[in-house]
Amino acid sequence: MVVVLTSDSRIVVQGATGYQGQFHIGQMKQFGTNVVAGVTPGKGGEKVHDVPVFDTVAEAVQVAKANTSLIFVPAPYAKDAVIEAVDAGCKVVIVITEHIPVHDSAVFVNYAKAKGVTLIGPNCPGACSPGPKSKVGILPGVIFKPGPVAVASKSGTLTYEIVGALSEAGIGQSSVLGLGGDPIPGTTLLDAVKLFEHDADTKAIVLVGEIGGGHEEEAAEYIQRTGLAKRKPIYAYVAGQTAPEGKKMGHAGALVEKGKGTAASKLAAFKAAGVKVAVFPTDIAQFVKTDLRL
Amino acid sequence: MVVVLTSDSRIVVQGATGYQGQFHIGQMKQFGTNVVAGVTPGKGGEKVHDVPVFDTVAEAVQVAKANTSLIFVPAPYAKDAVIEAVDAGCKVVIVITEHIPVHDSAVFVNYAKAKGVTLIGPNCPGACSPGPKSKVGILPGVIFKPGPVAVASKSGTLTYEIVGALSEAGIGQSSVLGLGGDPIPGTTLLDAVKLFEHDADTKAIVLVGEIGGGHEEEAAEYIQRTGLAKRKPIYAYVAGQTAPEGKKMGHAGALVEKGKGTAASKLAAFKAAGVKVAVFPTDIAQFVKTDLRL
Amino acid sequence: MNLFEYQGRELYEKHAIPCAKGFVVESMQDLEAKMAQAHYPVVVKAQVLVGGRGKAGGVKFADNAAQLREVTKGILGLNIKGHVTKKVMVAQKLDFAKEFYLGIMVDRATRKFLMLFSADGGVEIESVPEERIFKTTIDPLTGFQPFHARAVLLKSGLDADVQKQLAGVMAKLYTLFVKEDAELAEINPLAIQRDGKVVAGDAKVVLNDSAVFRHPEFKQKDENMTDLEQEAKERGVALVQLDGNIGVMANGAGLTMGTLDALTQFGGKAGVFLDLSGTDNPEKVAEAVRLMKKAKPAVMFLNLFGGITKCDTVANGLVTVLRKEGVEFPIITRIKGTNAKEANEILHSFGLETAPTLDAAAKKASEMAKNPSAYKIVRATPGGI
Amino acid sequence: MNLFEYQGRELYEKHAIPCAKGFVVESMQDLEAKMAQAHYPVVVKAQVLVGGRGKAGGVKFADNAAQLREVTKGILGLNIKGHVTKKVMVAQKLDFAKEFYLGIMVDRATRKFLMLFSADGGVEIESVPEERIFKTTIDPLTGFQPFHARAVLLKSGLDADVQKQLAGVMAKLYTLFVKEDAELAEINPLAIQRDGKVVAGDAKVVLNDSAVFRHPEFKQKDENMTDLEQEAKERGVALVQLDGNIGVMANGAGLTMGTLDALTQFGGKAGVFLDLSGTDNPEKVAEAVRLMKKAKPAVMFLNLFGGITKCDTVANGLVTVLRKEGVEFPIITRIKGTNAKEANEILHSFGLETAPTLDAAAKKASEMAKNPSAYKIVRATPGGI
Repeated sequence: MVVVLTSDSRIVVQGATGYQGQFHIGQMKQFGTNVVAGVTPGKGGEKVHDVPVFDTVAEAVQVAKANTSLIFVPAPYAKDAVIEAVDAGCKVVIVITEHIPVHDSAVFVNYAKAKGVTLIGPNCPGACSPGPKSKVGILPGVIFKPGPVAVASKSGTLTYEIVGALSEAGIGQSSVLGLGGDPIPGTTLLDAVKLFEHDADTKAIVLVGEIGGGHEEEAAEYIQRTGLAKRKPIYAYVAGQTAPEGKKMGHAGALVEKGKGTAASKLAAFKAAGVKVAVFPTDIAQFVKTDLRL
Repeated sequence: MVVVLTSDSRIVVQGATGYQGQFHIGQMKQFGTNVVAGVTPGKGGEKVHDVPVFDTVAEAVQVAKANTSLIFVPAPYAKDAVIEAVDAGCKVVIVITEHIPVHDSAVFVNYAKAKGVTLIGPNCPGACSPGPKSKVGILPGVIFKPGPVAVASKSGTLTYEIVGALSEAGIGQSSVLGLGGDPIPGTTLLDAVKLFEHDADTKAIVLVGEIGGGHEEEAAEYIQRTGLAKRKPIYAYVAGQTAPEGKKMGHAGALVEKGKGTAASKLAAFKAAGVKVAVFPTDIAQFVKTDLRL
Repeated sequence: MNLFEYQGRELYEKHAIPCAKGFVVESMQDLEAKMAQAHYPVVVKAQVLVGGRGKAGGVKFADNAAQLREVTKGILGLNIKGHVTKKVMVAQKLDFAKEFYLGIMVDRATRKFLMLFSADGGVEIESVPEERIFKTTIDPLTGFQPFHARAVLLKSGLDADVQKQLAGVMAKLYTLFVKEDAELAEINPLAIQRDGKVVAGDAKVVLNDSAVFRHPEFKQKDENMTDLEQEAKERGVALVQLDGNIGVMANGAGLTMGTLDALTQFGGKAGVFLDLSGTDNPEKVAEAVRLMKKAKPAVMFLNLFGGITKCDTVANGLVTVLRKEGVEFPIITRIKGTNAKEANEILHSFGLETAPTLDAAAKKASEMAKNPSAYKIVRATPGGI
Repeated sequence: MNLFEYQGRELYEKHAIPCAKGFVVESMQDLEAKMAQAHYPVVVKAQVLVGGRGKAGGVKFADNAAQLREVTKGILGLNIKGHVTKKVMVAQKLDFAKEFYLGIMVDRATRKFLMLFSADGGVEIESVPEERIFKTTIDPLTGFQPFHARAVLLKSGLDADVQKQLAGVMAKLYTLFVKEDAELAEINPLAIQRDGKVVAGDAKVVLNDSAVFRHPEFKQKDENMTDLEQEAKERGVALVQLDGNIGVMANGAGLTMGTLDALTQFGGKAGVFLDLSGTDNPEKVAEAVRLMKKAKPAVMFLNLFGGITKCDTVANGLVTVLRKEGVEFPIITRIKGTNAKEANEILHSFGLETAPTLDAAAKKASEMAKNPSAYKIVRATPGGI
């Protein structure tokens, strides 16, 4: 078992005929991802890398049996696209689009959640399950390798760094979830931890956090309360230890406000929960290698 | 097992200090229902029949551990009351109030459903599980008797008739759900059938429908597809066989529109599904007695 | 509650849905006063709440003031299937290049909202083949989204510009549907004019009765109700006049309908459906009897199931009002539930027919209706209580 | 994006939240022109996006025209914690009987909205004891409901009339919060005047940056950004100026922050955070280098992880812009990922420092920052490509 993306995942790409859509459909197919449909309103009947394009997600679900949507559409239309995917019956929706108005995210995140849909993002690189060769999003396929470590991360390139280092050290991944750094994410670190907790194929968990909000502390509190770190080793890296207060470090989520959301608070919470904390992101691979005796 | 109301149900009454609220808190307590709280804004601290009254449902949930709400508040405030109950964490919400604007029901029915809350009503008499002595609503307590027959009904007094006749004939009930006759109910006949299907204590099912909409046909289609009537005998009565087109028969739901929602269509669907259909509501008790050899 | 076309049109204008320019007149004097507003050619439409007004002569055209006077005079007061035309709408006659259908309604099946669009508008939607009607479900939690428009428009083969205009009308009609508490908002035809502009050619809006308190400006007589039905509604009693001669009074809509149905098993036919609903108030019983008297049935059939309200309380209430005010028809009763025995004794000793079961009572009522004068009728007792 | 008080006040008026009457002036001439609008006594407030303006002399009172001129003159141009006062708001001075706090914000913890109310307003909400602040969560799917007001008001002990007025303000502030795409809408103080009327005494609104395209009227310079940060933002680059001297350029916010953090392990301190983000566009690399030059760091540290974009493509892009335009500081690079080996060869042969690991690079960068002139600096090659 892997989480979110499995061998049954059938991908529809919303925004299929744009530059990003076309390029990443090619990349995903090359990785082995089962991309079954694209959607671009008004371009139904076209093909992208041999993938049929439909006018609506409902058709992609009915005709091509899609069950997982990947969203590339521009920010002003992202809310419409997510609701269309949820209403069409997609059970997983991954939103790459960045700069989505927070009131739009607030609506579609809560809607997806209420409807039992797993939403990843927005403003995220996507997800990957190397075992069933399912990579959905813009993550570079070359860095992955099947194996026992699950990774959930609020940061894109840091994920690549850490996953790349794991794979180089011969340590594969069960599931990698790029959660995105927006203030209102569809899947939080805690949501990811709960998914990984019950995944028999996951033997260790890596969490990558950054300044802003309290989702790291929330995950740590759960790990501490359930003693999960004693059952599955958990590792964490938190970026932004030197970030000043009141300055957004790159995206809307990474912001220390009046002493809240600091890296120090997050690291302390992880430590208290029995989570091993890394100083350099590149330390993680070595920690895992030693602990899992790989 | 009984459905919706169990021995764990802890009732909070919203609109506790009005005439109806006070009267029915007394009636429910007399029946044995575990009424743990009332709510009337601004009357926190008062008592009704020894039941503590709170200002908000959240307090009733926190302090009195309520998990099931009964709503008596007037129609203009019902939407507010239902959302308050759902957000406070009630897992069952029963709405007695009639004449609620359909756009309000559309919102709160979909909201409750999305949040995994079982909503009964609006415009309904309530529900009763005679076994665990839990009666929630305005149903007359004297008619019930514990036993193996589950009843779901769109009509209040018809329910009383049928349940009364069952009890008189010595046939008790597992669960009785008064679903109400509004166009957008929280629980449909199909929802009820699915609940009863998996209830080991339910040996037979009685469905009471009436003209308007297609919820009878929808339930019949499911029964036919799953062959449920072969596993648990099912009986149906449908009111309004002689109702003319275009006239609302008593409430907003009971309306035959341009040939749709007729009793004939509903009876035909039930018959096709192997459901035994009664000419007089009072026939049902005799049917069950004969079939279950009680 | 059905709104008149001119009322629907006012709502469309409020929500910026393009409509033909027009005005409403109630009389010929009124027409003279508003005459200057007419942009010829005009269409003159009877404002009645019944379909088929065109065939009945309720829709005419006029090219000038003389014609307008003539056709308006012909339509004002016109009886269309029992509906007398009290108002007439005069609107610019539009030059339609193409006519569509657009409707949004409460959908019981999904418990959400349904939007329907067809490129075959201008005719009754029921006559359009199913495969030519495009449907999409709108979740009340998210409301209308652009994809709902795409779902019904992308297969239409219409020009991109027309699709864009139609999508705009859909968003506005949805806003109207929600804000105005409509059960149905329908534009048929929704048309493209020769100049390429989209315009609403009709305006059908059904307001949700339960929400009229939020729209007091539409609190009006329902033209599809009889005067007695309207009177009952104002008194909070659900009463429907039917074409039989037995007056059925029962508590609860389902039981009342069930009583109607039972009669037909014995050749009886109900003339009144009267749902007593909650029976805990004796004055409500008296009110119901008074309404029943106005309907003049051959016989009255009271079918009561006493739950929390005790049957003997109701029986006493009935006896009191009968003694005081009397009726002109015989009464048959069937009482079940709490204290039914005591109630039956009260009614029986007062001289009313009582029956033990629903089928026995229905049979008896059907017989009585054939020859009501053969049965006892309780007249008022002067000065009695 | 933080709005000025006067802009927030305009939004409050748009959504019918009661405010004191007032106007804004930009100069003394402007004041003369608007003088007649003043209802004395007035309060004169510096419009700056920084807290503590009262203590800094940015809030004064005036009872007549002469005083108004005097205090306005004193406040216009006043430097408050580095913010120069360019506008001044003149508003009716209100007579507060009681001051409250009301705020609605996006809540990351619940992923919904949070409304906060306290009867202890007029002071920084952070200084109010936790148990005196009432909170309620609003689901974006249902929006504000009357029970949300009850949840925060019923324990306040306030008069029913005041509670009713406050509940009305809450509903309006929620509408503003949603319709105007606010991350935060805060009224502090929300006050009752001596006449019993509730009025907003201040107006703090933070618009969501990602939604400014829906509110173009608020597209304005963020006063909390340096000129260079603003320039970078306009070019779509996330750049933050910090108080160290190492210019960090990396791809992705997390990796860039991680690079900053790594420096501190070796005594280095970043002066620039520059997130290259997507690196597939060579012109974006050139743009980033140009912005970095304007920040004048002692040394630049390029930390790159190549995924789908190949590292050698980026390295070639960097070399091209350096050759053409040159820089005034030494550069240390650390490249990982796809084609990192080729990239390192290109950079090394061009004479740039390369390091194999993040910690080695961070260590080297920290050393270089102490004595940058000891390292090779790539100046522009005249006429070179």
